Amino acid sequence: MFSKLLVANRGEIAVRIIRACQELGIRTVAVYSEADARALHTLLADEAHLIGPPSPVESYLHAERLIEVALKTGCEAVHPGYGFLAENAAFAETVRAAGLTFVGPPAEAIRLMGDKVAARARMAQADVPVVPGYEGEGDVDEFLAAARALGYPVLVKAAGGGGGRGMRVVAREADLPAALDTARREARNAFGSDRVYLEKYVDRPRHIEFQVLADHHGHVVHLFERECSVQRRHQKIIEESPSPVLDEELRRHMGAAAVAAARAVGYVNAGTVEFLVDAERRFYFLEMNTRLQVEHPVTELVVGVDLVKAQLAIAAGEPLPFTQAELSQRGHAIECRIYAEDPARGFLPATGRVVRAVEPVGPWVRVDAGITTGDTITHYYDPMIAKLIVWGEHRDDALRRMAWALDQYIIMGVTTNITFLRDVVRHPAFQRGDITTDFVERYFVGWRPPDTSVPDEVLIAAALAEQADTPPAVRANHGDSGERAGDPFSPWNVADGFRPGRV
Amino acid sequence: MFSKLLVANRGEIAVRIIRACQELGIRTVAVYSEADARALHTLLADEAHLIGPPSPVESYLHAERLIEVALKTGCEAVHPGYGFLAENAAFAETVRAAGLTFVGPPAEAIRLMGDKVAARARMAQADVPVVPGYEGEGDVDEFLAAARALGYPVLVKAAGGGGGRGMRVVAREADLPAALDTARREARNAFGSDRVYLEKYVDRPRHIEFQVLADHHGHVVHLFERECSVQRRHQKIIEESPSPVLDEELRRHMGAAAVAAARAVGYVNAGTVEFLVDAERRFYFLEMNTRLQVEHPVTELVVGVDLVKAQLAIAAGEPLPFTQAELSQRGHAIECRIYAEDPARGFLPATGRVVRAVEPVGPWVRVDAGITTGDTITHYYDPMIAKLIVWGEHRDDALRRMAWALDQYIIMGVTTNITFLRDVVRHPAFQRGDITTDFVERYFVGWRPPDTSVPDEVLIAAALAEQADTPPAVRANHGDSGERAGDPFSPWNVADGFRPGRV
Amino acid sequence: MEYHYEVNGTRYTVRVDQEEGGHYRVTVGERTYVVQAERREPGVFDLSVGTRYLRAYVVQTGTRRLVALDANTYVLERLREGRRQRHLGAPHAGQLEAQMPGQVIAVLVEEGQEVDVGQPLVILEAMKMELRIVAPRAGRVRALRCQPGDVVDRGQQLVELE
Amino acid sequence: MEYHYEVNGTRYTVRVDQEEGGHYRVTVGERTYVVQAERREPGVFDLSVGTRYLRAYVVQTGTRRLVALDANTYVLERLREGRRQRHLGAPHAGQLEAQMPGQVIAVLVEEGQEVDVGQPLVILEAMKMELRIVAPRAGRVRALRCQPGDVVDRGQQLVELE
Repeated sequence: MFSKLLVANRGEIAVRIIRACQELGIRTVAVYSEADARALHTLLADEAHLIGPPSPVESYLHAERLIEVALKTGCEAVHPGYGFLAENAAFAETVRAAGLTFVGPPAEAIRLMGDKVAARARMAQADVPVVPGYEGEGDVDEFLAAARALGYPVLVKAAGGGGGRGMRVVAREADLPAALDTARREARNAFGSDRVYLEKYVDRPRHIEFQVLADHHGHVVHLFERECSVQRRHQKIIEESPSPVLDEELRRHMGAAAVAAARAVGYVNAGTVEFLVDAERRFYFLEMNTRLQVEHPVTELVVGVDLVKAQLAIAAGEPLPFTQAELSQRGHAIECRIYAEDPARGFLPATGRVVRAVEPVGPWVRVDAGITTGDTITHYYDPMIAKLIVWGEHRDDALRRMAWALDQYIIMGVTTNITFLRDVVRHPAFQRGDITTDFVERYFVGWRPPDTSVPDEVLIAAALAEQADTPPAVRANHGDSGERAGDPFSPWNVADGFRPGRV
Repeated sequence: MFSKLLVANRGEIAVRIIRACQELGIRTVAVYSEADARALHTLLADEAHLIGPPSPVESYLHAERLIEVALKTGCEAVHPGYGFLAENAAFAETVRAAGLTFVGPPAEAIRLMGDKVAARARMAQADVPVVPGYEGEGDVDEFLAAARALGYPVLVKAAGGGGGRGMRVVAREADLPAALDTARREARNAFGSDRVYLEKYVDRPRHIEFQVLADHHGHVVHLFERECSVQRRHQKIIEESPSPVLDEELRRHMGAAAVAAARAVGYVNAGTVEFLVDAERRFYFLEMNTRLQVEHPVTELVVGVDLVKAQLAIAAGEPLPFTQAELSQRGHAIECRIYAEDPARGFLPATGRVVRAVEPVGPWVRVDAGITTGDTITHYYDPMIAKLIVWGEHRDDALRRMAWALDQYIIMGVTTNITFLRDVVRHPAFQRGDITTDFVERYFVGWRPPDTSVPDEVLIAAALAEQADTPPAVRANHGDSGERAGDPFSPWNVADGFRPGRV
Repeated sequence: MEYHYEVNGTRYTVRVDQEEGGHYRVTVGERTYVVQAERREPGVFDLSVGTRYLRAYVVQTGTRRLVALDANTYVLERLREGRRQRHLGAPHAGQLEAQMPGQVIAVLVEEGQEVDVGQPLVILEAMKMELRIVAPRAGRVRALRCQPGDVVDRGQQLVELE
Repeated sequence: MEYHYEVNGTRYTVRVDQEEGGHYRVTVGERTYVVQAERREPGVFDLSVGTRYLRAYVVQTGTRRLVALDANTYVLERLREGRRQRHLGAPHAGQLEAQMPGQVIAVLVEEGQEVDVGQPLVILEAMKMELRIVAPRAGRVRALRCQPGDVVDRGQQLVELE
């Protein structure tokens, strides 16, 4: 195993990786931008190095600087986390060229899966079902002919894309030429390539993905599925495992397809094969994420495997310690992403200082937090505060636990989606497991937080806080007994003994 | 399921029960003594009622008062937790006589298992192995003859006893008469009965117990073992599951014996059958605990069953939702009990106010705490602060995680056993799993906390804290720049923006 | 002592009297409560009101009071006795201000230019998010208050229309 | 400013100077550090000393300072400049004081009684724990300082021997 590792990321995933390293006795080097001095990951790591200004391009995306720090501090490996440089094939190559171990897949696999058209072709070769489509490089007429053959609606997608950018649904033939133009322009701006392709539009699909692990010795296994259909603006907000819709047979077929997909690109380390499942329970390869996913904890809790430790072991050359037959799902896990955002205003990101965070605590409740009391959320980075993950013996049990945990979660100082999530997990359609990717638009358009009148207890607490925080001398002038003037504790001490109404 | 339940306990187990009830939608009524006003369990419950002075006899052991509160508040059930009235057959009867459901076994099973001699006889009938012994009511000569037949050393034990009280090891025949006298006197004082019996002394045994669950429909299952050999003064401090010493065959035999023991007394609800395992891996019934155990979380994490919810479901008349064949162990769990005590002074209990508690947070780290920041530990009750439980893929993984978690745990204001536990979990014998009930006496006699010199950083933090907490006006007089005089935050605010050295 | 708060336009008066024995008599409007209180740590208050035991988190910044109770956070404005706090004006109407904090990545119009209703004026970006500021009505651009690269706050005016 | 602390009999002087740019120059004995500091919340300090980032918890009660760093807690005594703090005397020798807080459940001797070394004098109990206070030497009981039922603190003298 490595003795020292650079964590080329920030936030909760940097924290998660550092903790795994600490348990394994691997020393860690954190990097941070000027906006992240004193962020949690800098505190937990053995060393922390400033790499640049807040803008990601000048810090967390600055490959040369990261490698420079890794070499200077004597690291043997680099873990990219997710986002930033995690799916950047050139970064993986540069890391390896510098003599460091990249905790992730071969650059070739990243590159191939990053090209949606090439990936579709490779998957089709490997008998992994793909959505019917047209990847030709022909002119508009050929696209029109292909679309007619597929049947409308069709989807125009960018070959280099992801995350919904450069994607257009086209319902009528008349709209296709304009849609192709727009998508090409968006794709060129976003990804530097204007290559687009067509796919048959799958209406109201489920988004179900399979976690895979592959080692350097030719072993590939899947760790079952995650259901990620609850999304807003193409970003997942709730994930769970198992999926409420898979049966054993479909699960086996999709798992085998995921393993085949990984094998087809010579995959090594942890990755995720995403599928669409339509109303007739047909499944199609969507894309492969060649990194750890945000939602990896739901798999960890259901399958009982620490995916970050598995990544490190694989990168260190160890063989997988289990076979497919030894893996099984137990119980049910759900993750809610806690964002600083305003669900009543189109999920606009919110910024500000979290003046107090109180995370729920209890058996089978896990909080992977990047932001805690005193941290500031800036507009530079993703506004995720934490991931709240629960495990239960079965789905109902997990749902009840999630509802309980959300009811305990307090974030003061910034607007969050917690109130929204409370309503989502209690919604009858969600409770039934009747979730497709349009779930939020379908049931939560125009959502507003419940109009809470102010309970008297809130006013009482506010007033008593004024009372407690007024120095005795001042309070004496206002008729207060001034009894506490001799209090040996200074008022800002913890445990200051202020207990005027102690029974 | 019940709609309202009284939790007849305090501390972490009251908190644990209340949380399970909240998830199930059961309203809870907490009770508290004058020493526990504002304890965590009173805050979490829907209602809290004062039941008397701090002394347990006048509060948590005051059966009539508890039942009065339960009836007055409209409860349908009473959960006794562990300790206090949990193994009091008369209490179980009184609860039921009042028309309430007792979340626990029938009074008969409690009473029978509470009489060690009767329990031994019933177990022997049911072919559950017991330590060879003599339960006769004869005179000293008969005891001498029986001891000679068993072979020395022998153990003199109180029939009504438990927890090591009234217990004597006798190595030589000459010492037996005096030991019988002393044990009888102690037993009379402690348990109101001077009946004693003899057992063959098992040298350096392991203490291994099996969790059982039995419903009202005749189903009885076991949930595998817990290894509880690490003890000080007959009280467990570290528990784990699986046991490092059992193989599949021995596990199956002991599990079957545990189920037979439960069946033999008509057991219903959760209970624990304790065994001694000797150096030749023979096992003997020791006693049955007719309640939830302190160490139940290690079973929960390894078997994936919420034991408190299972207790509630059984008490409500539901059948067990699984068969023996559906239960299995996955991974490894370890629990450390965090006590307010001084391991360097004979584990004497410590008291005082916990001015700050910072619990470790991370995947597969669970803290069941009864005491948090601001709570006071009094001499009235058991000085347990919390239970720290971790799960890992295998024993080594769990050990590393426990070492990590103990290294994160901060309790300020009272002496705790945390430093001691750090040394225990890193001890080579513990790492090997070479643990018998004399482990602590064998390896940790004369243990002293490492003599830590004061790092400069500690002095720096102390000095900067003086700086931060000095009002600007005062600091200005001492040459401070006084820049912060316009700080809009009062000094005791969270998020007060004091960041003199912000990068 | 009496404290005055305003929440969503409603004004509340809370009267606190410390009684013999250390508890408080608190009057909110017409309702009077007997309250026991303990400060756990700064900003954390454990209260008992009847048989209910509550933990409230209170943060004070300037005249703002954030209070979290039962996992809901309430924002109160503390009013000084005798003088009303000034009301903050309603936010500027229209789409001419930043609806989220972020960076201006493009300004699509020039000062003096005539624009149609719905015409995009400015593109704003935060992490993975793009937002178009469009004209709420037809008119002429009086002034541009931002340029590409600017980091702007929520509510900041970006464009002035005549 | 200079601060003085005493830990286990050793005295430390810490000098803190705020520098341009907001950081601190802190001198401990002969060693000087450049330190950045931020108070997260009251009593919680995030420090950077070189490339190490630390979180320290500080509690101040009277002249006592509890500091937790890397999960070890240190107890410091703050000294006022120029005058030494009085030293607490060593605890009374022998077994004649309560070694734990608890309740006296039995007093086994009377005033004036002669006792042998090792003879039990008092039995003390806390939850599930019993402790015998035995005579550290032979002698006569001068005075009993407790009686059955008393709740006593650690360190409280229970018996006086001549």
